[in-house]
Amino acid sequence: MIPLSWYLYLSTVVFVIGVFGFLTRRNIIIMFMSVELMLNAVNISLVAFSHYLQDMRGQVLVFFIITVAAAEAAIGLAIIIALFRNKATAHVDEISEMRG
Amino acid sequence: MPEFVMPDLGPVMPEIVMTCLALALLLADLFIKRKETVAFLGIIFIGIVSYTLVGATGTTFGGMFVSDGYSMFFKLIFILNVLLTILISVKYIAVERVNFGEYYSLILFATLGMMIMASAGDLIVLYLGLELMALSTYILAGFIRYDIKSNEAAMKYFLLGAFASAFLLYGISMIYGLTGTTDLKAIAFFIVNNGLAENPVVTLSMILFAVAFSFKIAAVPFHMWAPDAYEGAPTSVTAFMSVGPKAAGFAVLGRVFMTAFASVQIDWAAVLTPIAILTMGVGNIVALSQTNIKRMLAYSSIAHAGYALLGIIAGTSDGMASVLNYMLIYAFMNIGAFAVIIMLRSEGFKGDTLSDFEGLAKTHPLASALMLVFMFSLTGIPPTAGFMGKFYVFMSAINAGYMWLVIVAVIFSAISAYFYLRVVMLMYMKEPKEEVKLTTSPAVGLALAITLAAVIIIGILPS
Amino acid sequence: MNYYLLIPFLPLGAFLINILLGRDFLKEKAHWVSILAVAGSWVVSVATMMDVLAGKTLNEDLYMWIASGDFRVGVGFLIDQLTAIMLIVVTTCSTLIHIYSVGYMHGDKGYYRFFAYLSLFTFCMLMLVMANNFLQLYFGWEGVGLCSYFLIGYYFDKKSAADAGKKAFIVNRFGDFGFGLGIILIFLTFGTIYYEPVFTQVGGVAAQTINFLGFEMNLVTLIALLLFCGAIGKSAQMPLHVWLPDAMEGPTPVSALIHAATMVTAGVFLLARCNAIFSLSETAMIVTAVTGAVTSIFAATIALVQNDIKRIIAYSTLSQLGYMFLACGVGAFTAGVFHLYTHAFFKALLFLCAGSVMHAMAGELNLQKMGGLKKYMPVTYWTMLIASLSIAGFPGLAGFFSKDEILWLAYAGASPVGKFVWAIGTIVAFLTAFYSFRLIFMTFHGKFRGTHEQEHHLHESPKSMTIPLLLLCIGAIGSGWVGIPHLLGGGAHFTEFMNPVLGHPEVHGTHAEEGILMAVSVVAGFAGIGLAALFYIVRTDIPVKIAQQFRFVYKVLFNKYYVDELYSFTIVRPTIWIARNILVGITDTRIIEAIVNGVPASIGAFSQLLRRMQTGFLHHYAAIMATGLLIIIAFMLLR
Amino acid sequence: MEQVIMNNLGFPILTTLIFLPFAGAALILLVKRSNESLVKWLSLVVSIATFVLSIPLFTNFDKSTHLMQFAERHNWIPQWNVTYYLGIDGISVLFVLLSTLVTILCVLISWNSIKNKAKEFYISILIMEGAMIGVFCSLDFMLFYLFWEAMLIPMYLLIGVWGGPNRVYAAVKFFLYTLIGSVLMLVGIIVLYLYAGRTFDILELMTKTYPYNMQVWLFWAFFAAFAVKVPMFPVHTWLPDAHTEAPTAGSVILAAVLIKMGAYGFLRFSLPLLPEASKAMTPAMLVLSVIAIIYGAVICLAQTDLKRLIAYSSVSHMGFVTLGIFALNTQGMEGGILQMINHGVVTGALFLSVGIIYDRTHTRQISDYGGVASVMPVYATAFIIFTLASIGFPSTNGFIGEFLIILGGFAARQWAGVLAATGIIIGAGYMLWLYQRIFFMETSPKVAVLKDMDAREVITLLPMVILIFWIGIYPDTFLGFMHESVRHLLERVHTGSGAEIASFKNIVENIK
Amino acid sequence: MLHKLFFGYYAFVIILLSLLVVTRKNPVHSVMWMLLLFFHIASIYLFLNAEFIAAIQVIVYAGAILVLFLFVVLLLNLREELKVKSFIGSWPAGLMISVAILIGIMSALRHFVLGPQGEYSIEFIQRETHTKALGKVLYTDFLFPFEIASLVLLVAIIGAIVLAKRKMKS
Repeated sequence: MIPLSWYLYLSTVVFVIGVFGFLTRRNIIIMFMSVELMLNAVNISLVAFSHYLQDMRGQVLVFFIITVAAAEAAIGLAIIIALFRNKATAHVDEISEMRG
Repeated sequence: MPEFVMPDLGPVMPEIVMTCLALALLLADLFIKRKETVAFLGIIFIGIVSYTLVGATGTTFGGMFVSDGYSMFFKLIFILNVLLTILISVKYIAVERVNFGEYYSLILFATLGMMIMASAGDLIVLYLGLELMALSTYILAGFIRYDIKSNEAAMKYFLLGAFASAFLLYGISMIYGLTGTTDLKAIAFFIVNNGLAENPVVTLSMILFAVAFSFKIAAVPFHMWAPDAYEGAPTSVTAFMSVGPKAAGFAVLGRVFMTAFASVQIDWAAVLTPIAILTMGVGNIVALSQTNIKRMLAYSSIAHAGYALLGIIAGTSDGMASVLNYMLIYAFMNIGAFAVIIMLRSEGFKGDTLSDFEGLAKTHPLASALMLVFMFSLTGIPPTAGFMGKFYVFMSAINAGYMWLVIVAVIFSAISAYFYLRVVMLMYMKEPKEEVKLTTSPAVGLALAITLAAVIIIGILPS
Repeated sequence: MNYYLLIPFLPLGAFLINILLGRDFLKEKAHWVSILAVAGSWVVSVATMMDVLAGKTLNEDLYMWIASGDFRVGVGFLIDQLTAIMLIVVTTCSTLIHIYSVGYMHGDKGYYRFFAYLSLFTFCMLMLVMANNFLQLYFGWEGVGLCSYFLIGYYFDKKSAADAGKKAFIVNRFGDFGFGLGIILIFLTFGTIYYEPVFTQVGGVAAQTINFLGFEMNLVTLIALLLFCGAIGKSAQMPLHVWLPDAMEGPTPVSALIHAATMVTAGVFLLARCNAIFSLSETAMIVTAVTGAVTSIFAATIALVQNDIKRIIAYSTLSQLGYMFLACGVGAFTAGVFHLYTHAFFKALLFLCAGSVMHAMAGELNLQKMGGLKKYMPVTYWTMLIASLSIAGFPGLAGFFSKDEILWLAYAGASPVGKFVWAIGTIVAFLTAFYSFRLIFMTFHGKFRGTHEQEHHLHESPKSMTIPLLLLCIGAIGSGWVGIPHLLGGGAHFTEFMNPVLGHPEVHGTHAEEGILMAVSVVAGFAGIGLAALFYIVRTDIPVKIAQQFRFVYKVLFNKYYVDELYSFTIVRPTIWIARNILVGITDTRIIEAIVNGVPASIGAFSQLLRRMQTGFLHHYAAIMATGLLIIIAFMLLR
Repeated sequence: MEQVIMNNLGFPILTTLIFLPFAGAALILLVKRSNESLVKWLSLVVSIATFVLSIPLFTNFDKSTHLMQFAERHNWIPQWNVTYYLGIDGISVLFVLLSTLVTILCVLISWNSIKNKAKEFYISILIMEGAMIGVFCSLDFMLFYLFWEAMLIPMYLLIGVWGGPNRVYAAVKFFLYTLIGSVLMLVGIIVLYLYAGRTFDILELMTKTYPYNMQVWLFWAFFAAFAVKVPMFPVHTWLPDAHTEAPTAGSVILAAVLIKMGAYGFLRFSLPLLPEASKAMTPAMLVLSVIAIIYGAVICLAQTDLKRLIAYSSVSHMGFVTLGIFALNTQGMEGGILQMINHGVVTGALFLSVGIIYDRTHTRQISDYGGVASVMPVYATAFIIFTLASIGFPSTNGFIGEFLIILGGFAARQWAGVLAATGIIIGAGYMLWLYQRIFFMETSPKVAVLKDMDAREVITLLPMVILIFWIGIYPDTFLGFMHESVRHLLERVHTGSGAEIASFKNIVENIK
Repeated sequence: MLHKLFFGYYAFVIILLSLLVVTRKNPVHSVMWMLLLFFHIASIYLFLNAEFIAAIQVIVYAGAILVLFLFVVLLLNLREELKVKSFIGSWPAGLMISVAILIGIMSALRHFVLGPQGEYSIEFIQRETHTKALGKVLYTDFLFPFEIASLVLLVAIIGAIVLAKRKMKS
């Protein structure tokens, strides 16, 4: 039987990789994918918890997270498209009209 | 395993009604051509909702939904917020040429999300409510599709928001793993009974919650999205965002930290205190050097979040009450100020830079008089509501023994006087550059009347 | 007897009428109001004098002026021998000079204003002498000061006049600074500032000492010295004498009334009033005596070389006032007051004569431009001659008696410095005679040294001016006869009369000594006159020679020992310099304002800095968020 | 808690006094802005009516008691136990009267000089009046603070909108200076409120005793607010700017009433609430006062700007006031209070006069004047009277105040009295010099054309002249009001409240 | 033992893939790697006998979301995307921050203690299938959140339309 902590560490590592990606990439889409990565990390830990706790809530939450993730994806990509129409770039650095 | 029994829908009635009406509005939009009518319908619907609000108290869905005085008050704030926002939007979105019916239903959905947050008794519900609100607000922020600034605002808000909610989820999962539940009361109960208060994982998840909520209330250093989002978003939406999500954030912050994390109060006070100081400091100080009034008000709203945090930090019921009070007052004075700004926006004239206010008192004495009142209220000069709000918050904070924190706060609020007064100065003590014409409408007038009355009356008779 | 109230309030009424109606209605007739009023109060004063002679004195409050806690003082009047004498002096001089002014000020654009001020002055002076407490005295004190300010600066469009007036007021303020503190100290000591409780209790505290700003000193001495500050300010004694010569900028009647007869003698009056206090303090007495002596000789020496006719008389006033102080200093308060009384007449006379000379010379003041006026203006000449004789102590004239009494009492009195001051007094007597007659000879004898048109213009003054001269002349001759000493078979009535108020110093000396001293001073006087005659009639070249011989001394004397310059360099300029360069230049601008404006400025700069952190780059925002989270985690888990 | 004498007149006089001006302002709000004369007359009528209504305070005042009179009390914010609680005693009554009087004069003096935004101007003036009266009448700390801060708004506008060339800077400076001071006071108020068991009732607060070192820092918290208003020495620099740039009416209100509130605050709050601390801080206060006296006086010698000079002279005069107050004895305190009135009258009058000539010449530079006396004799007469009053010439009001203060100061600390007395010498110096430079010497061509004062201006100055001599010759009318209150206040200060030393920690405990 | 080996493999691959996802220059590649990643995660779920979750992981994530991504990525022409370098200038800073956070969380997790056991024992789930169990819960206890979720999706639809639709009336 695999100790729970392994799953925990795994999810943590993935989560942090997501953070890393978000912090260091300049392509909006990839930044957004990093966020998805973080969500997945959370999912891993949640499912693990619910398995070890023998409780369903975790998986329910995962279900909802996936739903929301889908929604977020839709909106996020819509925003990106709208942005792209006005300014043909997916580079965050070039999208800094407002500052100060 | 017990069979399913239909839960009591009484407490949740306002939300249900809100949902139905929002959908109805969505449909109505298809048939109604004049969007003003849609707005009007929306106002009526809100009236209905606020009617159902009365007496809809209790706990249902197995403790997932708690409708008590606390949530009730916040819902009141949200209702007012959305009402005033719709009022100031009617003309404005027409001017911005984004006069779509979806706008209103989205606002309603966002409000619905806030209402759910306010009375969430379970982390899952909390999360979903938060996302409902957030997603709607992202869309609203980017509502002016052809405007790059609007897109950018939406984009920044969206990405950072998703980032923040990821942290929230991580926190939720931690606390879930620890306690095996997501119900706030149960969590609190469990932590106390199993003496987990000292456990770093609790602290960790508490921190993650704090971060996520700080993002929603735009507290430093998680405020970075706010100025850009506020500047880029349509002004009416800015008004909406600067009050609604902030209040909702405070609602969940108070709810979670007062119930679930009540036992680690020392810890989260220690986390929030520096955040509060930074928030007040950065908000007020950076606002000094702004040239765009929307951006300036963004920073000011950051600062106000800082003041309100004092009430949370106090950690007493008195403190929470003061925060509610503050949020209500803030809603009035801030939306009032935005209403004036919106009037300046007209075809081919953005009217959102400070210099557009020069000599306004000569051309539009009434508007500038109103702005004067709101500015002094935001500064916190009696006899305006702003003073009463601050006063109550400070009082509860001192009462909880945070005197030094309050001294810091008052110093910052004195500094804040400078940039609020600068608006007044520009209006009254400068000569008008070019003729500014106001786009007024009965709706905006009504909004201004309400806010003004509220600011003055609360200022004189807070009870 | 309540009609005494008329004495001060008649002039006040005249003042109000003139100042309110004068400009538009009375115009040229303004003088009637004032003259009638002053004459009225003269009459009342004489009546009061009679009462006092009949032994009726009075001390009562009119109303409560200031009442704060246990500090209570009213506006009240004390009428005793001293007051009575002063009343006579003041009202008499005032009346005559009012009349004189009708002629002198004729056709001046501020005619009404002039008379209004004169009346106001009379009112204040009377309040001063009639006060029954120190604070009211202080009121009159400042009041006369104010009037002198107005009257000196009467020709206010002349800068020198305006300056002189201001100078007079401010220099007096220096004196009043001490005076005021003295009053306060009196209150704190005795719990009241009414004369007679104070004077009766003062004996009790004679031994007490007080720690004043760290100096342990005798209480009474301190009080006395503080009051003395006031006295020297008003009576222009060293070192606060500087304002009086400049005061001659005012119209001549003013000089006569205020700066010779009445106001300047207020200091002496104060000393006499407070004799009970002073005589208890050895130190204070010595200070007084020495100050008086020094001032008198100091002024006399300056007077020797001045050419401005009015200034000469002014300096002689200084030195005569010195005489009076000297007298008080040696305990001879009676003699002091006696001299005050006689001096009032002959000095007023001198000034008025000078005025009439100026009138004739069209405002010319320089002796060098005059000469041989005798034949043009006989009345002026004779009256002025008599006045000069009187001041020179010509036996039988008023000055003679008072001066001799002073010298005798100084010599024979108990004062440790008596002999010394007597010696100085005698020298001064000589000098006085000299410069007075230098004035006479250079003005009236010899041949005219002025321009031709001046010569044509020469004429005797109108009746309204000459009559007062003659009247005053009577005073200058006869006013001394009330105090003829026993030695000369007189009754020394004056001394007797004053005894209840001023007491009488014990003297130990024989009549023989008294006679000798008298002779000495008379000789000194005659020597002075003789020398003057020699220098300025017989051998007019000698003074020039001497002047060349002792060029340095001459310059020093001519420039009044450079006292003004000294003050302006040690007090006036440094103060203004500090104000300009230290206070405005540094503390206000460089320090306080620097902070006041600097803090916001730095906040603003900081604001710009923070503002630049809002780069607009998404990943910066994210990084800051993550860093924030990191810091919090570290902070929470590592503590 | 101490009992008070409820208002026994037929009508709530204090409330009327406070809200009549507000009502007037509201009324003016309705007038068309084109109809300027109506605005003017309306404000004049309202201000006169207020003054007339305030006369009963003068006539019906019971001088034989220290209790609060004409008191009114209503619940206001029950949950915080805030009450609408008004009342006046011997200390405050005179200021109420002064405020009502001064407002009339301000309206009169601005009659012709305010052209642009006249409507707003008179509204501000009236609101100002109401707030000022409110400050002096409040017996509830919250209410007091409300008026205290509310006053800033109209004043800020008065300076900033109708002021001189550098007005914006001056206005902002004034506002921030005072605001920073008063927010610190707010903290103090809250602490007091919580410590004393949740009451803002001043009279009730006075009956409590507070631990010593809590008193000390409360004292400094209040000091921050009051000293800035007074203004005391280190924080005085807003005054010259504000006075100089403000329009005549603004300067007059500032000088006559506004800066009295600082000293009034000391009397009403610092001393009775924090007796031990006040006693302990006396030396510091006296030193500051003496510095202010001499500093303010000397710096006047260097001024070339007419209004600036008078502004600095107020610094000096207010130094006398604080000196008298902190002498903590009868003469000093009564002198201090009287001197506040005097300064209000005299400096107010001086600013009025300056305004009169400024309207003619539009220059504030002293060097531009000279020889005015020969073209404007009446004006010169009025001005010399004010000058004399300001240098404390006996028989003017200035003398009474200053003499009592120096007496009190000397009794308290010799050096204080002596140094203060030097201030009088310098005072004579700069005022007479000023008078000479403006009114004497050759008439400059610029001045030669000036016309003397017209009836309106004479009427404006007349009340001040009368007051000056009234107070100077028969001050008992005014001192009479104070005796009882001052005696009681001093009792409170000296018998003190026997506070024990408590550590800051358990102050916080106590508050919790 | 076998379990551990399997887990080891999956863990390693997942980490590797996620690293690839965030480091690839070409978004298309990232998406591809992510697809693979999701499959692995799904199989981890299978490990934890949560078949339904695994299923939706594949269907929704891999099937819907990623396709959406891919679609967008291809929509935006990526020619010049590939010219500019993919990382922000200061990526080491980002790395350091993330590592620090990792350490922080790890150090906290060392004290992790598991909560109380619930009634959904493995046998129970075996007995009635996982899907049924989850479904029951979803439609009874979690009815309310479920409804909210539906709203979230609705909002998403509206938003997507409002923002992305090419032309709009008025």
